[in-house]
Amino acid sequence: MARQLDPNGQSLYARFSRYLSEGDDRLDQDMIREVDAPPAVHDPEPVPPSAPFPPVAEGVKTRHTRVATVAYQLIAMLLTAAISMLLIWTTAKLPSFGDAQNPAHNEVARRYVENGMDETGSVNLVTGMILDYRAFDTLGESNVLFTAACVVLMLLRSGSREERIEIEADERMEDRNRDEILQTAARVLIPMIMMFGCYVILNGHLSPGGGFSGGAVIGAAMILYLNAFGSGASGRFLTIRTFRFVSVLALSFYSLSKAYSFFTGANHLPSVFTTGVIGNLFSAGLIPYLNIAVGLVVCFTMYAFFALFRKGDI
Amino acid sequence: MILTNYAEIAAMILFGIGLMLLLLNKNMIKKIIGFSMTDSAIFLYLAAKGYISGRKAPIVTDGVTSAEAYINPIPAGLVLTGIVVSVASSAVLLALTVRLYRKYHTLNLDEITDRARKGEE
Amino acid sequence: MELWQSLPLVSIILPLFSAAVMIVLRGKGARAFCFAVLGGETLLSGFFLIKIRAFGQSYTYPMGHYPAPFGNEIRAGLFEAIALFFFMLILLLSLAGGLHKLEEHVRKERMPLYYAMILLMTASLSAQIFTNDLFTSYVFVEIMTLAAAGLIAAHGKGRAILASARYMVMNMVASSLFLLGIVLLYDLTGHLLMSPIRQQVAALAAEGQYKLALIVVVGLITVGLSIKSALFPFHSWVPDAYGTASPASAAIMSGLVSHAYLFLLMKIIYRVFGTELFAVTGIENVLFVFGLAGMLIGSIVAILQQDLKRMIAYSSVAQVGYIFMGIGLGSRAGMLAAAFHLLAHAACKSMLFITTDALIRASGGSSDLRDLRGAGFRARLTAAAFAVGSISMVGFPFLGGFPSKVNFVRAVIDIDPIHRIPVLIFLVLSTWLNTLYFLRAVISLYTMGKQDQPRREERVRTGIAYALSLAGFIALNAGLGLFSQRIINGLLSGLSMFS
Amino acid sequence: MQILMMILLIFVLAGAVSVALTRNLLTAAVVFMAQSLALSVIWILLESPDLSVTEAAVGTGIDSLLLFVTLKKIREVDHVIQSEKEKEEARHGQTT
Repeated sequence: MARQLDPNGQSLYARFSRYLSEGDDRLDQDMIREVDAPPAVHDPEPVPPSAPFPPVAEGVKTRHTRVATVAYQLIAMLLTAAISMLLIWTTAKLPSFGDAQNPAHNEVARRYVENGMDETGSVNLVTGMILDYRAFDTLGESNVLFTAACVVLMLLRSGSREERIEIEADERMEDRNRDEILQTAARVLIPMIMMFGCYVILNGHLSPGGGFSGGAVIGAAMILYLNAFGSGASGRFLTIRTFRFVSVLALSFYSLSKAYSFFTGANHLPSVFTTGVIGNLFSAGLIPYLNIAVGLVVCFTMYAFFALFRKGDI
Repeated sequence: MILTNYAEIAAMILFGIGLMLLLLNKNMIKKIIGFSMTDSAIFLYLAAKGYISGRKAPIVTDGVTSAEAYINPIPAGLVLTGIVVSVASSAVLLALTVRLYRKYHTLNLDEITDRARKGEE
Repeated sequence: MELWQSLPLVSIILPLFSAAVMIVLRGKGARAFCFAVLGGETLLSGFFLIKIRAFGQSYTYPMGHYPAPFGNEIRAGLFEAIALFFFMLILLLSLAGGLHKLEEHVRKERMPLYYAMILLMTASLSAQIFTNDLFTSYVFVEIMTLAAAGLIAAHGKGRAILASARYMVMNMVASSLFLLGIVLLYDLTGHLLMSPIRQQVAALAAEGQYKLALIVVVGLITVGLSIKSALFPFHSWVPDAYGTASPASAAIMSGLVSHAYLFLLMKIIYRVFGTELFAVTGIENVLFVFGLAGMLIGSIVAILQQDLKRMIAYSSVAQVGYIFMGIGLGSRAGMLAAAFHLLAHAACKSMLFITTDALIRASGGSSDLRDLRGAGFRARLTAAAFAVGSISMVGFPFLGGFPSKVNFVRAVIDIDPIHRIPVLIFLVLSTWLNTLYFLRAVISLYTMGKQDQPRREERVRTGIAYALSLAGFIALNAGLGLFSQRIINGLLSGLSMFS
Repeated sequence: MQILMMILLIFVLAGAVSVALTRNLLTAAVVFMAQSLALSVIWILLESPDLSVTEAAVGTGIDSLLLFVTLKKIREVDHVIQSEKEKEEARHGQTT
């Protein structure tokens, strides 16, 4: 620790350690106020929070910007009105709702329905289509989620050690005033939600649902756990390390297995994964494993979003 | 045509409202809700196009695999992918809003631009 | 299906896999791994270019066990191979060049995330170049938009976050319009793959059904992609995004992101609508007019700029106007001129953004054009690179810009005067305006005011990677200029097998 | 089926208009959540259960949750600015 611990120092770290030792109540007020607005330390030129910007008086805006904003709004309003009128007019003339002769229900859809179950092995034709016929989109899909996780991690994860310590302090504050109702409800609900989520993921190819919805359900359960029992409890397992480990594992498995199935498909080689007995749990070739991989990516990313927004660190 | 396509027309009205919210409103949170609404409108339109009246959901029940029994599965697949794309983009937009608010203490995008320009000089 | 033919698949899956692995690495290992993957990808695309040139025609590579209309597929031809090779080269050079400033702006533990976003952008770039399916292109367009927003916001400064937010808002509107266009097209034709859609659209246009819907679809997709590639009326996010991002991000954004969307638009026009439908719907003339307007107004506003980075940003709006004008001509020669200018502009613009790093340091940290005086002596190689970039953009022979201007003129010679006269006038006007603001900057680089004499000897320290990347950029621009005829022949044969 | 569909669509459109008109962000977020729920029921009517599970879990669950967390974060920074102002007035009050 380069910084020696000056006991009566004003730095937050010192005051936090003093708080731990003496539990001085007046300090609590100070802690909450300061911690709540973490100064944007990691910005190269931090704007001191104690000097908030004076609100820009209406008069200060030059005539030029005021005219520009009014013009912009007028054009934007006209543009959106024109676009939506045009779209409503075209939709009215498009093939009508729900009749079987629409051009969209052509031989491609017929093939997906008729021999979807035999070729992909999945009873739920939508999952079969997503993870086998048009698997390239879904590969792109989980990488959209991964990109969003990277961007949010880069934006919201507090950088320096002091900040993390401040946020730990903030968490300790909130841990103390956990309310009983949420905790008891969570103790009953979370196992149910987790079970339902696992069911939806594992039975993705047999009943409605699949990797995305099941992952989101489990993500919601993890968020409820974080809310109910605070980050101390959820920090034991759900940390940045597990997030990294799980998303690396799931995403690399996903892209490698899909690369394998694309390569074998293109060169007409027989792929190792056969459809197996239709209806079993692990029957539709790669689909259940892909569902699990996508489920893991989705649930940890959704939890990471919430944790990063709430306390700046997973 | 108007009477049969009521779901699609409602989707397009929702698209118009969402686009207007996204472009006209200056508050960042309103823009994000507007953006999510535009995406939901497009997915409502797409799923409505996949629907065939009198047919069931595309899950093979008791071995019936004739095409006349199920609706078109492709739009359902596309919308499934689309919903997660729209959540990912809203998460990034919300993260940017939090960072902007922490620095400029306002949600109004024009005010932020003024403060950024004033802060720079 | 020979082994080399699955190189496009590798060029998509490799960056995706290594981006996933990247967030576990840390510090030096992350950087080495990122450059290894990018270098390997560039070599692969170079090798693929040689192979496809010998192969002579484009082929489709089914992604999965099911043939064309049922499964997904990617399609590779000579034009795609040339574009991928150039974009990978530019990406590698700009990342190497901007690395020094990057480590200053981005905190150490966030660098692996930055590299992950660069790799995801590479994957979405190669996917957009090779994909033969509309919805896949939408998904990878989304990846590129989110990664680009991350690159802008990586700077961490307040203004960069604001620029990223404005960029995201504009691009979300564009993505919704693009997605709506795809959905309407799916509703009309029932297919998502480009070639089956083409037959259905041709049949519909022949029967004269859904005429209004087809125009709306073409309009939506074109407007969506032109907002994303910063065409003139929708370019409000460009100066903020390129101006405040760190040089490496600005170079990659201006050199690759807007050009990948342009490439996708060209592919959709060729493969989905077909040039005749594109002409019939009249959207072509709209692009032509906006292109011309962009050329002129982009250059005029660039002259008024005081800030070096914003000047280059507005000049990239003007050059994108050139490309859209080329597309708007509608003829094969017009598309060829647009394709060549796409490559020339990408190479030159990334170099200019990378040079801003040392030039700003040489002029005492201020990016104001007036303080640039005498920086040419303090940062020799950077100023030389800036000079090469500027005169290439202006159209000096032996460099990238000159053959592309010749292409535009050649494209316009044999077509009807309604298009020919405005193009020639605007070409002359825009080139004249380009010389105004570019040569003004170059001249001020090398003039020494009296008060700057003492600072003559101070040299600005630039790393080896920076010098190497600038040398590579200069070689690339010179190569574009000298071997332009071979590249043009390659592009011509590429375009012929493109549709 | 048609009537229920029309009612839900009208509810979604009414929600959209109310989000556009309301000034309070919290009601906008809550109405957005309700819209997602109505949309998830619409997917069932359109015979695509996959979408309704996903929309319920992702649209109502995660999307609105992120909105609420962002609003909470913004309330906290607001609360800091109020306490700043009070301290300044207090100090100003003492000095005069």
